[in-house]
Amino acid sequence: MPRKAKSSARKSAAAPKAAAPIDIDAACKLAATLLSAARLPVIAGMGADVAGARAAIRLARATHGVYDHLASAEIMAELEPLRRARRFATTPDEARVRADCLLFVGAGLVQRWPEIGARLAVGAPPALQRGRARKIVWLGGDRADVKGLGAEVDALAAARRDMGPLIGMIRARAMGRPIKAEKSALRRIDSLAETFKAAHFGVAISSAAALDPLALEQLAGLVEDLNATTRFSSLLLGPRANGAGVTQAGAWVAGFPPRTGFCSGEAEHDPWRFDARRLIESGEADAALWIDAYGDEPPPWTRKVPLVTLTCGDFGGGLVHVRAGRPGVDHDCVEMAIETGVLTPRAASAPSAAPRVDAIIERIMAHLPGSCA
Amino acid sequence: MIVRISGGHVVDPLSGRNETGDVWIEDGKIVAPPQGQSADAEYDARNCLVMAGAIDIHSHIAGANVATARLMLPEAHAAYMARPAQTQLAAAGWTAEETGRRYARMGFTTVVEPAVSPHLALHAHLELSDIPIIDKAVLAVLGNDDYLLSALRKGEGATAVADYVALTLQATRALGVKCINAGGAMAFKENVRAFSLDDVVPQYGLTSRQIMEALQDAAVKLKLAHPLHLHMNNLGLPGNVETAIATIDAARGLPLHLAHLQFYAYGKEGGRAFSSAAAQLAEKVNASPHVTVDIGQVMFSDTVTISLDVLRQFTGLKTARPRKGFIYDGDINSAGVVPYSYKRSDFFNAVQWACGLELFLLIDDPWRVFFTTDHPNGAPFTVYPEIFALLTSRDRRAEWLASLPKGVAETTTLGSIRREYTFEELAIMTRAAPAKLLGMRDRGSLAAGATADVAVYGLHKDRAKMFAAARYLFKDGALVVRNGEIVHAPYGRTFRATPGFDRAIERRLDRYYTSLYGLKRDLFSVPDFALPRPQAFGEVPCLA
Amino acid sequence: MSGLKSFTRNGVRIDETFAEAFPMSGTGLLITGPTRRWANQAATTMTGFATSVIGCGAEAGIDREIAANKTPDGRPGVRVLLFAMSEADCEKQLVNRLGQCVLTCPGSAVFAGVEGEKQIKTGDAIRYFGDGWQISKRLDGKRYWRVPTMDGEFLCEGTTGLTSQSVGGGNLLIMGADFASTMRATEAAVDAIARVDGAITPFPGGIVRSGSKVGSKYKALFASTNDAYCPTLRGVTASALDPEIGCVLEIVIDGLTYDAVAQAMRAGLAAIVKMGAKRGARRVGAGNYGGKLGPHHFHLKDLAP
Amino acid sequence: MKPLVFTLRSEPVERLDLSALTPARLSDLSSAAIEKLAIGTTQRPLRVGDVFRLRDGDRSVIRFSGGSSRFDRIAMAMESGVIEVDGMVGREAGCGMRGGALTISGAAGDYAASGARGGAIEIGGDCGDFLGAPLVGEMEGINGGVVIVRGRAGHRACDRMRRGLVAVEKGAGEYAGSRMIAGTLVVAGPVGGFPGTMMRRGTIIMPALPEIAPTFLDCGATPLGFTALYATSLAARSPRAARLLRRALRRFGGDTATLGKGELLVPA
Repeated sequence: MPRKAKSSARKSAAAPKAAAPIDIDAACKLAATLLSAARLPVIAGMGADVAGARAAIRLARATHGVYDHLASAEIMAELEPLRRARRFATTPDEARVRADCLLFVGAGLVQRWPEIGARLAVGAPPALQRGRARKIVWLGGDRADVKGLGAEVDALAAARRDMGPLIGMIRARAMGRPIKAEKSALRRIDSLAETFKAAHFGVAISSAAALDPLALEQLAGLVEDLNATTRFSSLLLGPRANGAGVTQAGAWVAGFPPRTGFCSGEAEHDPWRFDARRLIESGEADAALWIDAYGDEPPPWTRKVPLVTLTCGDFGGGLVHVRAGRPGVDHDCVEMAIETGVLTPRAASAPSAAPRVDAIIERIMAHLPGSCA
Repeated sequence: MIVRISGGHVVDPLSGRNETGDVWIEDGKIVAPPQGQSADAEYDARNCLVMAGAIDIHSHIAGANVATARLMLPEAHAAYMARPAQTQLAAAGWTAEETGRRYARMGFTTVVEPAVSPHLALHAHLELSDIPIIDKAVLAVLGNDDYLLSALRKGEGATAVADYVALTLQATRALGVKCINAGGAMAFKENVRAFSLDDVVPQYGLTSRQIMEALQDAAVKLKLAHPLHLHMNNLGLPGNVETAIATIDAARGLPLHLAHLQFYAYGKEGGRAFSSAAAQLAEKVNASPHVTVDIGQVMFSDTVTISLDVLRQFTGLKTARPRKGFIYDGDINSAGVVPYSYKRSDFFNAVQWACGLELFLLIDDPWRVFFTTDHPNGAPFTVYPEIFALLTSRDRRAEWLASLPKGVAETTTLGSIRREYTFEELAIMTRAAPAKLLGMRDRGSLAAGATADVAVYGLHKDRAKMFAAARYLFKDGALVVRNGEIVHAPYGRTFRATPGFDRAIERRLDRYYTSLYGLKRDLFSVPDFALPRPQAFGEVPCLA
Repeated sequence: MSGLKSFTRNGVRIDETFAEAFPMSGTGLLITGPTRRWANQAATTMTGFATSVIGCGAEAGIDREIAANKTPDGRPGVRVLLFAMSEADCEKQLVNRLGQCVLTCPGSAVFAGVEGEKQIKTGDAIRYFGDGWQISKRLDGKRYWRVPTMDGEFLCEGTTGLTSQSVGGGNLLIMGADFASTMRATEAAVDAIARVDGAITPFPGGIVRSGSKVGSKYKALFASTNDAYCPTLRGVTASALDPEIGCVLEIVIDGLTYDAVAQAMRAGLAAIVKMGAKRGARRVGAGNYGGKLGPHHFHLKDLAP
Repeated sequence: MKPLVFTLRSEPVERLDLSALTPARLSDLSSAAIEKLAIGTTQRPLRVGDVFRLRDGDRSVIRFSGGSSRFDRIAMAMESGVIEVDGMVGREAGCGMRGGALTISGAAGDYAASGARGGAIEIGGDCGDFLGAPLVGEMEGINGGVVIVRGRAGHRACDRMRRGLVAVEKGAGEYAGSRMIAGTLVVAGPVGGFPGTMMRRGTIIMPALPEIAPTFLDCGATPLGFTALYATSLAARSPRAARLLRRALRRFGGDTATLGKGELLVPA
């Protein structure tokens, strides 16, 4: 799986200006001072393993602050069909061994998961579907991805903006409802709808990064509709920087996914109000801790705010930077692994002494006023 | 440190105590009254009921599906943006931390998460380790996995199956094995929409009965203290009492635990072809000493159903309240999460409510019937005190019955049942018997040597009030609740069973994972390094 | 010969008797159309076979026309009222007529026509004609149904009011020398009653010529011709008619309230009296059953001008 | 009757939750008690007295003199009475309102009228995204009442709308009426692309057809009697919207990706 997160192109006010080297304990102390003095501190980024996420959420609670993940927009989009409609989901294992129809939807899936073709054994028939061949369809993929998948693909190109309407058309035809289309286009859509309906166990593969929120919901609707007569499920590749793992940790630690605040002491979830970038741009938040142990992504805001950064790179900006170990590389960790789709233990591939996010946060918490540590 | 809980009404069926007296604690254990020594701390339990800490054998408190339920229903959380009004589900707290605290408040000290898919075991243990105060255990679910079904199809013997089960218990750190609609999830992957005891799983040629028998035999062979924990076929369907009765017969006299029996106590009588068959089912249970059951009581509340019975959950999407849901086709087992609202005004829900109470009251032996709502499937666990009140008061039941829709009273025998549970029966059902069922010999009792999990309730005419908030709760001898408030929140342990097995199964399974999934099997393990409190495991011994 | 006491107004003799009336359930609709003609057509068709509850299940008629600027959808409208002996009959007859006569009528739309203690289903019942394509709209507290039809859409409010305060069987017996003069007086009365809100005259043109008595020599019949008021039988039956009376016509009135019926009878009487005995009626009476059957008694002497 | 007036002292340093300042919730409070109400949303919340100068008056008419984009949840769950804001407001204005009237002279933020069930809301300026939409996890958006927006609405106006009448005078962003369940949205200005995406039922009326999905099908122009009812109802409140409703309209049925029983109406 890709360890290096895509770096945001956004120009950051907290731009690379290396922070002065500082002893880690002093850094933690300073962070504790900043966060505890703030009216509304933000724990942002949250690119961390499960232990780091647990610690970060507890820090947000201890400081009456907010926690948000750097890929929250995708997290919210993935959650939307679950929170508002119906969602069918399956695992990479099932897609590999059972799916006689793989429907890839959107661009950037291979970039997100370069091993996707091998992991899903796209070139082979599904092991648990005896005697059944595998049909592969790709809607709106990059040409290179489709070509490089290593299997015969029935591809239909479409711009990102047209993905929702395209899926909608297939959905309409699968359920026998009319659409407005030229004869040849109608034939194409009808044949796709028939392919999906004929599948014994189909899996739609996509991600919130590849589709707009309504298109993603449209896809969830298509999958649901297909289950009226056959079996179909879906596999979302999940947001970068362990977004799905952080979401799971949020569920049991706070009861909510990211974009949750503890202003009153109780957890409150509000995807709009607790959007870290908005909080800082609007001046509502007055201190921030930025965490990206999976990469070195800069914060997405442009406004200056008292900032402590905690990444696995040399990223500066802010008042203090602490270099954290990379989960699964520098230290053992638990994360939502893209290849299993579940919280997965990952032993360090190159163990080092670089501190873990949870250990750093524990040190910060030890310096919070009133802490008994 | 010696603690004396003095002057309470002590009810402890295992030691035969039902008297006013003292309970002594030293170093986390119950001890006999020490000679010539005085207590370092004394707690006044006059006008109080003193029992062992309560044990819940079946409550979905952790794991990926619980997380999905939490994520699906942000609007049901207590703190959700002050809107909508508080729901009953919100009362469950809905975080790992609140789960432990709210159980403790009610005097519970041990809770079993009964539905952990092997590949999701790490997730469950991560959550469990963040649940404070109470001790925990999980049951690993098998019976819808290609490896097992392929082995059975190939005709591999009981030893091979037992090895596989034992290895699964080890890998998942589970206390026992559970089977959920055996073969049903596999059949659903083949687009089968209804699946009963003798239906055949396509591609494997096995019936649900055969799969269930194989796992039951494995549990017996491994000498697991907890028998196979079975979620039967046809949950929730009218007329499914026949399935339940056939399944009890299918147990062949071997030990078997039937989960949330209430959901199988339905007949097809009456104008709506839905009636209570609880009396008939209770009679069958009474006549079948090899069988234990828990109830899965329904209470009128907004809740969410969490189940690995994906077939049933798929059907349930149609009646979801509100209309959302999640269907998961997993590697081993599947799952569904579907919100539901049991309404007093709904005929079917009212019959379900009555069925559960009938089973509680008509099954004679409190050692074989266990107290559950199948949290949160029948209702959130926070409604327990109200159910205790219903079991101990026929007047209260009559009041409820009178408020139900027309025709409900006629379809059940509930109105004619005079039985009222005594404190001793409650203590058996919620303490002594579950400890025995789970093989946890150190608890469920106030006898000397037992773990000092002690619940003290102020006596109150209103049993719901009485059981809602313990006056005192001691966990491992430490005071954790005082007057219904948490005063101390240590972390308990998670208990597991570790039967021996032939290690050859490990290599076989490694090869299976590599060839089928192209993955190393240890990606699905629960290594110590993954857990925040890796040392916090306890063991339940196998039967001699 | 009538043994009744009487008094005279403008030469018209008015019997000191009373019309005996019964409680009924009443409801109504406001029907609009693309033109007055088509609004009236729907209303006429719907109230066509609705003279007497005995044979028609309901008594119905047009209450009044409503100008386009006074209707909810800005089109010419007609208010119809419908009466029956029970709430259930009332609802059944209304929905049946709505479905057969108004839904079918090109360009029609339907709104609640009456405010009553109870609401009964109109659009809420007829909507299923839309076969799933019907569309519900709720505006300002009211529900409307849009049902696709071959001319566009049939717009129908979900419910209308029903009142059990209605009164049926108000009546006037207009007696004159011959058919022409009797009809002249009766028509004048019907026209006057038409201007009264909340009351209708359900018989053809508001007039009934076949007044009936209870019972018949034929077992199968419950009612038969009122021989006492048939001029051709004057000699051979116990007639209620004076020799000078050569024709009798009756106006039957149903109203949403007691007052509406009283108001209608008052207006009818006034018109007859105004015309005078020379051009119109010689005598006016009213039908009753001796006062034992109907709780409402409309005494002509209270209503006469 | 003098209204109860809250005069803004200066821009608050944090978002305010004004849901406590409704007629029903203030009816029994003294002005001193009102001044002590916590309305801030951080760990050291501002109180009414920190933010507003109070002029006591009849509690059934509440006026805010001066507004702010940090005024959240104004008139939330209000059942009766009047709230007037001379200025702009933040998020969730009139959310869950059941009755009464809310008038805002300036702009409103996102989620205005979210889940409102009754009453009248008028927004003098523009409003943000998700006008009338449900909050996260909730299943239904606006469920009754009448909302008039004099300016423009942002994206996804009337998302998941269930019932009610919303009229936006100057235009709306993309995906207006997304996932509509039913109800009526009238936009009297230009509308962004793909209105009615995944709508099941409901009506969106626009002055011109923007880009629409192929899952909407032209049903032609046929007189629709119900629009006259809406025109009459809106005549006084929004003559602009009423004028649009009085025009002959062409119907596009959809979204056939879902149930397909909704409609987009544009002048024929």
